[in-house]
Amino acid sequence: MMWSDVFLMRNEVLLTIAAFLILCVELMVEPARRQRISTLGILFMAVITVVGFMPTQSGVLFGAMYQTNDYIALMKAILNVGTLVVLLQSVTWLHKENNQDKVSEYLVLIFSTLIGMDFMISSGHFLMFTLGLELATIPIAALAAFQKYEARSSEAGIKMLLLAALSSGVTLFGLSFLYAATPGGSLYFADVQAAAQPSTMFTLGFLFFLSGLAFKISLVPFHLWTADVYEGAPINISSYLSVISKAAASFILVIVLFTVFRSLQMVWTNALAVIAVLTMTIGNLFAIRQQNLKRFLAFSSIAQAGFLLLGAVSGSQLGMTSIMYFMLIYVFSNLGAFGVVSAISNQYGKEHIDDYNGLYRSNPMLSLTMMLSLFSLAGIPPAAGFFGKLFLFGSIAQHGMYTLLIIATVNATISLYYYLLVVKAMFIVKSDTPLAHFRSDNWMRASLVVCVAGILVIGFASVIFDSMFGISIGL
Amino acid sequence: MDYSLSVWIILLPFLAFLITGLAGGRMKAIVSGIIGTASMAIAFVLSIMTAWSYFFASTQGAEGFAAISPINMVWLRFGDTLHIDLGVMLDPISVMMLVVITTVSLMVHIYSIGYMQGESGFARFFACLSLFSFSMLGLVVATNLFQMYMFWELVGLSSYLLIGFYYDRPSAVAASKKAFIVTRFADLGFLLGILLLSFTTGTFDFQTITNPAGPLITQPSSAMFMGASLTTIAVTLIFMGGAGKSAMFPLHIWLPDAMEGPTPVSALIHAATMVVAGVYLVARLFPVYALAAPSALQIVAWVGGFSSLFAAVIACTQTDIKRVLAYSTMSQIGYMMLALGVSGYGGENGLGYMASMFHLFTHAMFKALLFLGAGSVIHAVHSNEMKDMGGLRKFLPITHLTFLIACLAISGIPPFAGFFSKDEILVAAFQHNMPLFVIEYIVAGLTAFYMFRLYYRIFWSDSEHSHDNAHHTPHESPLVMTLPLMFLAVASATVGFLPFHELVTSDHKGFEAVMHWDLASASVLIGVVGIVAATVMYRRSSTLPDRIAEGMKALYTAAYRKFYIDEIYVFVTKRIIFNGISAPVAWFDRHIVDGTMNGIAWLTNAVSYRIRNLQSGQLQWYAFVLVISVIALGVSAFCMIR
Amino acid sequence: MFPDIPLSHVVIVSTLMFFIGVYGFMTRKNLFAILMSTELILNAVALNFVAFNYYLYPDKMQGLFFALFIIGIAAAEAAVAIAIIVAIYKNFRSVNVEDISQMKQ
Amino acid sequence: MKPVLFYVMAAIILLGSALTVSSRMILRAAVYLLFVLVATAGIYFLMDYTFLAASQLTLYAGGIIVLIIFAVMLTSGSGELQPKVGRTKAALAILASVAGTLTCLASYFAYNAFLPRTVPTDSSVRAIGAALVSTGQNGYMLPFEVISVLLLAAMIAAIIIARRDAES
Amino acid sequence: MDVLSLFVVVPVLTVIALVWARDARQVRSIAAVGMGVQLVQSVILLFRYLQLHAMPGATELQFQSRTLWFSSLNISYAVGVDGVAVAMIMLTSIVVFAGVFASWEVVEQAKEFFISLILLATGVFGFFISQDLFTMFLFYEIAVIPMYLLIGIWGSGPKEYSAMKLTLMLMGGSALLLAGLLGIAFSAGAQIGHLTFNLQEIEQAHIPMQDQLLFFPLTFIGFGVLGALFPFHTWSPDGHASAPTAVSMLHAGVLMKLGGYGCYKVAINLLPDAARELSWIFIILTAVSVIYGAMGAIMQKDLKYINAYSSVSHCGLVLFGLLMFNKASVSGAFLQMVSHGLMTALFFGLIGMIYGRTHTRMVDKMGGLMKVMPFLSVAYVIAGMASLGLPGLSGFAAEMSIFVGAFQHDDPFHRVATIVAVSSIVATAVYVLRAVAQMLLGPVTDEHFLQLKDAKWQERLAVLTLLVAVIGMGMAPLWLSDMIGGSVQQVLTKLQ
Repeated sequence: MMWSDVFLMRNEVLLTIAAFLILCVELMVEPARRQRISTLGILFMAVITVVGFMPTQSGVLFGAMYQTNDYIALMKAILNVGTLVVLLQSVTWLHKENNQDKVSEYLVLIFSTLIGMDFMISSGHFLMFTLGLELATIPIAALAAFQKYEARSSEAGIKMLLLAALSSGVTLFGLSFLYAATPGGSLYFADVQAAAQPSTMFTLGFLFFLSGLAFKISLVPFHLWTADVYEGAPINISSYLSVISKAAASFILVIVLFTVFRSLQMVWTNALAVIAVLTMTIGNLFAIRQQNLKRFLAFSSIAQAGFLLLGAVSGSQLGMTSIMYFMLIYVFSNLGAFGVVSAISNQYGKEHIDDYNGLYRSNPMLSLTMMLSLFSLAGIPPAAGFFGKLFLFGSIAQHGMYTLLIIATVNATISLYYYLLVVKAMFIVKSDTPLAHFRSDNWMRASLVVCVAGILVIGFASVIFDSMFGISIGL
Repeated sequence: MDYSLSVWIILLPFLAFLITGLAGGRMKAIVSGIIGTASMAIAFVLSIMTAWSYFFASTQGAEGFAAISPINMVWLRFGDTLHIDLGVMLDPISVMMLVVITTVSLMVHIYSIGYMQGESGFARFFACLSLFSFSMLGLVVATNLFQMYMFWELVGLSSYLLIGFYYDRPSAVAASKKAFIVTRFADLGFLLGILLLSFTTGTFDFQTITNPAGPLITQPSSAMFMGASLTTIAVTLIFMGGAGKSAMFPLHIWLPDAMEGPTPVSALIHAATMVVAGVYLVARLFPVYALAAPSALQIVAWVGGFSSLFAAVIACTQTDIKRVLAYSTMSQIGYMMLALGVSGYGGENGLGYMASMFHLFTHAMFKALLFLGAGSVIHAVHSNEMKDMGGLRKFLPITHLTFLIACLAISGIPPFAGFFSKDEILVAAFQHNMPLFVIEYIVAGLTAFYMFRLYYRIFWSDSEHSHDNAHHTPHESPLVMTLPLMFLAVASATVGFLPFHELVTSDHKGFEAVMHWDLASASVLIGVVGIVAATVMYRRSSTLPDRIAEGMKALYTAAYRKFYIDEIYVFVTKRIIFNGISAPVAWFDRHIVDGTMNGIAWLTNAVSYRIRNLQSGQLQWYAFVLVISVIALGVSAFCMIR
Repeated sequence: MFPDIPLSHVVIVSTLMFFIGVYGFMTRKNLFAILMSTELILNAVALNFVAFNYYLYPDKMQGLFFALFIIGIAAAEAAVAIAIIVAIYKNFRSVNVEDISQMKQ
Repeated sequence: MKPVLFYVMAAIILLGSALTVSSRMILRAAVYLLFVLVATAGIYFLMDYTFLAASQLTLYAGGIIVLIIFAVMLTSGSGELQPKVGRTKAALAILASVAGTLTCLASYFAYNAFLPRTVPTDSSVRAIGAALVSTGQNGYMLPFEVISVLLLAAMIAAIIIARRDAES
Repeated sequence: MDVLSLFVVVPVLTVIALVWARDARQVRSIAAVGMGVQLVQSVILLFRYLQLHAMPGATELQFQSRTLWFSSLNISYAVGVDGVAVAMIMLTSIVVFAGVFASWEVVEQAKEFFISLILLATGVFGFFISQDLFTMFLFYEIAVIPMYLLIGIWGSGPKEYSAMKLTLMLMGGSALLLAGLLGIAFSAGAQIGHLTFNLQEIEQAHIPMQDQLLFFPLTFIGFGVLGALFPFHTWSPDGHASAPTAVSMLHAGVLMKLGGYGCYKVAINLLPDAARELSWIFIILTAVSVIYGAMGAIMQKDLKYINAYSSVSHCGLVLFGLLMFNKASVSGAFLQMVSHGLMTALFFGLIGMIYGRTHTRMVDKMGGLMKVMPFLSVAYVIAGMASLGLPGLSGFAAEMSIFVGAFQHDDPFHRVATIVAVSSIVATAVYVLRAVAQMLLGPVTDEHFLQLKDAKWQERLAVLTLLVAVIGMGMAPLWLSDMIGGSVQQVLTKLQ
């Protein structure tokens, strides 16, 4: 193995090293100073993020078990950025009394899930995909149950874990059928792609497999775990789940659809179109009624996934670009929103929408950040979400699926309604006892600044989109 | 000669309006009055000069008096030929109207300086008066239909503003509103008529439209609608506009109420000038009516005839002196309309046309005089009601005398002006339409009757308690008010001798008018009968009128109540339009249209609420949904592949 | 075994096992029982892989390796699941899945 | 002999599975599960996949089942009867399962493009071992590493959740 | 940087300056200066445009500039103005300028208020200068969304409900619109071989009829919602009733014009075949809406509702005029936009000022205000007269252009529809005069009113600005009409 090969796997390798280093450091420092490890973790993550953006080449390693190229590298870079932001936002929470002796475990689990996601995206074989998926799931379930003295946290953990197990069971069952129906008996992506035909067994296997990803992206009707888990899990885990985990799964979904299963386009275009409509609609309908902001953001992220799917449905280069672009924006927007919720929850333990009444008066910057993030999620300019959504819609328009396009745009309007509810609470509703002014710590502030900057810049800086377009593929 | 100065006839009042309107509040009240009057005086002089040079100083070509446009500029362009121009067109009727308007307006201005003295809105009054003069002058010199429509609207506005001059008086406010809306309704017809006419001719220009050799008249449009040609419909609709402005039945209801305005205003706008705009409009388009749409002209004739009778009957029963005059105005305008309606085009045939214009001219003089006289009376007794008057001849000698002259004029007693013009109308009617002649003949008698009823009730028929509520002994008005009375009295007495048949004719060419002595004497006779009847009944206060009224109770009550037309209007507007259309529309909008929109939101919420249990929190339910969905996906795959 | 027993018989067995597991997942109240159901499911999948490998593509061992790794995954999953269930037991004093539904709608 | 053995195993598997999901005694269910796993291992043996069978026995049967049994005993009175399943729930579950079974089998039977069996390759422990550390085509070194990370992560995860905190 | 971008840059700079403002005084001074500059530069633009346009061989579109933005999708920041856009920009800057002065007394969160207000204005200006579908939509959305906060925070009455309703209905419209716009871009792109969002390039493409028939309703309704197209107008009464003064002014005066402008610039201009084919549906709707709005206004008691319904009627007329595909009527529609923008802004401004004094907007609770506040009352009467189309004020030229133009159609259907629309002039007179009579005239009904003061200087300034514009346009409409008419000609030839 050459150094250049290692460089191709830099994300995974560095993350593994970081995880081990953290474990080692944990052993060496005395318990009182273990808090500091969070700084170390952030530092590692920052380095990895920077390295992740370094130019790279395409390559295939381990006899095609592992593959990478420009867009895969970019996807990983997006995941890195998101994770970095999540880590920044976690510091306050990690330093709380209950958690401070679990800092390194937290970091290691986060890193290992990120490794799993990276492998998942980079996989060249369904086995690698499966392992990546599991690695990206099982530790997160544990993270969801991180606050073990809280019933809700445990509940979130078990719901996630068991349903994930069921889902991966279904996925694997599908893969076994795929295996059977792939002449040649090879589950390397390239081999499957070469052998794929829309036969009954192959299609069934494919759809079972798809359901596993759908579960991970929380597409309706495989989304039911999402809200409960987000609500019960620690906020930063929810944000990690809603952004990074979802993004990773969406990326691999696009990759397999556009490469391995491209000959099944007829099947998945229709299936995904239906799922996209369901996801947007159901996500919106549930989000309307939510009072708990975490739960609210959960449904909102479900709906967002529905929009995301449009890019996949289109099957075009524009579609893939839009997915990456949208995800990049979504990382900042959703983490911006989650960051604010997290800051307030850390400070006051309040997550109800009514608690936000009159927030603008007492905490203007937080409110503005929240508003900007929500506008970005809703697709309102000048927030970047506008661009992201518009390009996604554009990919569908390019594909000529106008009915779907109209349903999607109408759903975008419905989503605006509930985003505005939060804005209303913060800016319009008067409250006698708004949450008092407070300063969140510098990590959190830094993360929010990053998010706001991202939201404001990504849309207008067309170079981002254009360069993504340059490396994307279509059917 | 160069007529470019004539533009100033129109512009001067406008300038006066701007000055008094914008700065009126900051100057001494009398100054604004003087500005208005001075500008009007100059305009008067200019129009007299214009008229002199147009009628008498210029040589008349073979085509008669040619129309002259010293200025005409495009104001708004719709297309190549369709454009609204603003300009001045001088032809016999417009020049005549210039004279009428500036004369009466000047008199009214002068009169108002006295009449309005001490009113808080003095400057405003003069501003509006100037605005009105401007608009009315602009209307008569219009070179095209649309210019006319524009100024038509503006006179409506000034009328609105002046009727509602005492804006803190609810009745005045209501009257002004009514006047505006009713005329607006009529203007709808006018506008539609213009649109229709412009559609068939492709132009608004009067000269093109009314050219007897032009395409509209020589090639009548073949397009028919409900059995009438488009041209007929168009000019009928235009007549609707004229009828509204000229208070023809059934659009007359605003006119009596309009008497809420200050009396000089009634004299100027609602007697002499604005209300004859409808007549002027028909006259303006007369070639079209006469040559291309004779059936429309029939309508004009009958509406005019009926209105004149209708109004005359009502006038006999009214007790508010201004209302009597208002109905009288309506009746007289009916005369003019009728005259137009029974007229033909060209030469002798156009006698009705000439008579109509002649009557317009004379009527302006004596009706303005009547109103100003009435104003003088009201000024003296502070009441409009006949019961508060009587025997005023002693106190108001000048007013009395001038009023008498006017009454004689309107009753068609020679040698006063009305005699000549009315006689021509009767002749025209007699020649062309016997039934209408009969009506008009009766109306002539009625006119004399109610005018002298009015005259006697004001100046004679002393009753001992008639001045009880007066604050002081009535006294004659100041010179500034009586001077116009005298001037107009002289005019009323003399203008009948003007050779109208040589000047203002349907084809702009003079013709030889013949005096029909038989008809003339008959008309004088009926006038005298009317006067005598009035003298018998009203010279002294007696119970005779009451007894007669008792005798024809139904008719009297109906006439007194103005034949319930107002009630019908109220019913139509309140019940049918407001409550029958508007309220349902408002309800529909709030509940159905908006309800649908809200309903969509409600539905979304309801669905959201209904499906909440999908998220039951039960892990195994989630698992079930997951599995079922996977299976459904699988099954659908089968369907897709097959 | 090949060719005495047709592949379909194995597939029937594994499919039945799989869906029995699914049934158990959906009906069992005890969290451990549910966990066991997932083990059934994963076991069925592994059997499937192995059977296909054996009957169709014995020239490569991909199915077999898949099964091998599935066993590993099952182990990892079970370990974490058991840890969480224990935590649940501490918090809820119950391992009945129907009690674990604080969060809903 | 082999066919009979297979059907016996199959019978054990199906019966054991059914009992696992229906037994009202949780520990018994665990034992039935053990039977199923062992029987599966038996089928692997029949296919001559001995390494796999061994792994199945040690990891699954030996590891996981024991773990479950311990945990069961740790948390609840292992002897208590599980409550009965609600009718609706059972009906729905049966519906889903039957439908699923039928769909899957239908798709399997509808597929008739299986190629003839290829020539078996070496499936000895040695060969498997070699493949597990091979980085080439059909080498499983990378997955092997990944699953080690997975297991490590799972371990850490299990520890942080299960361990007793210092202060509490 | 090109000249036109200044129209976006200046407001943005104003907003940035506002962020640093310290107190309400500074805030409004900055806003006033910013919008004053904007007004001045739009006047300059106007003259410069007329000058350039008068040159031989000049194109309708001036000050063009195009910068590639998203190169992969060929989206560019393209600007340029034709006569129509110049008129709209002029209108916008006048109304915004007046709006700033009308909201002089906003003290509560003044900074936020003006920032939102000017952001809104930025969107509007951007929209009018855009020559690219993408930026057009971008600015459109920017213009719409601050409305929510403006009504929600500074509004009155059921402001939260109204704000939400307005925002959602408008965004619902923009959802359809977005679908249509994307459809147009991609469908046209398929025709000309490369994707483009540039309006001029799309104009060259012949979008297949089948697609046009889908996109036309989408875009027309999408923009129409903002243009108060019946039956999608119901956000308007509630929204206007709840909105603060300046917001109503801007919204009715300018924002609603985006709807009409968009209908023309996108729906009709880019989809001429479908426009021809489907116009009859919308002609019916708009003709109905003209008379319906007027009828609805008659029974209203709340001044803002009266004006909102009147806006429905007038904006219906705008769309009606646009759909007549005739030079006079289309330029009349734009005149009507300008006219309605000015007078409705004037109306809402006055209503706000009156409400600020009497604390009621109910017509029947007021009376005799003419005596108490003559300036405001006279201005109100003038606005009312403009509304009912009195010659010499802005409404007349506009309405007459529409009517005359529409009536020149050979097709009787169009003429009948025109007659329906024309008949609204009576109903308009009724509701305007009813309100005037009730509220301003007659005796003073409430002695508390006698204490009220007439307009302050800033209010006078706001009102006078608009009055001058209304009267100026009413007196001399020709240059404006010609400027607009020249620009619409090009579009109309496609529709023949």
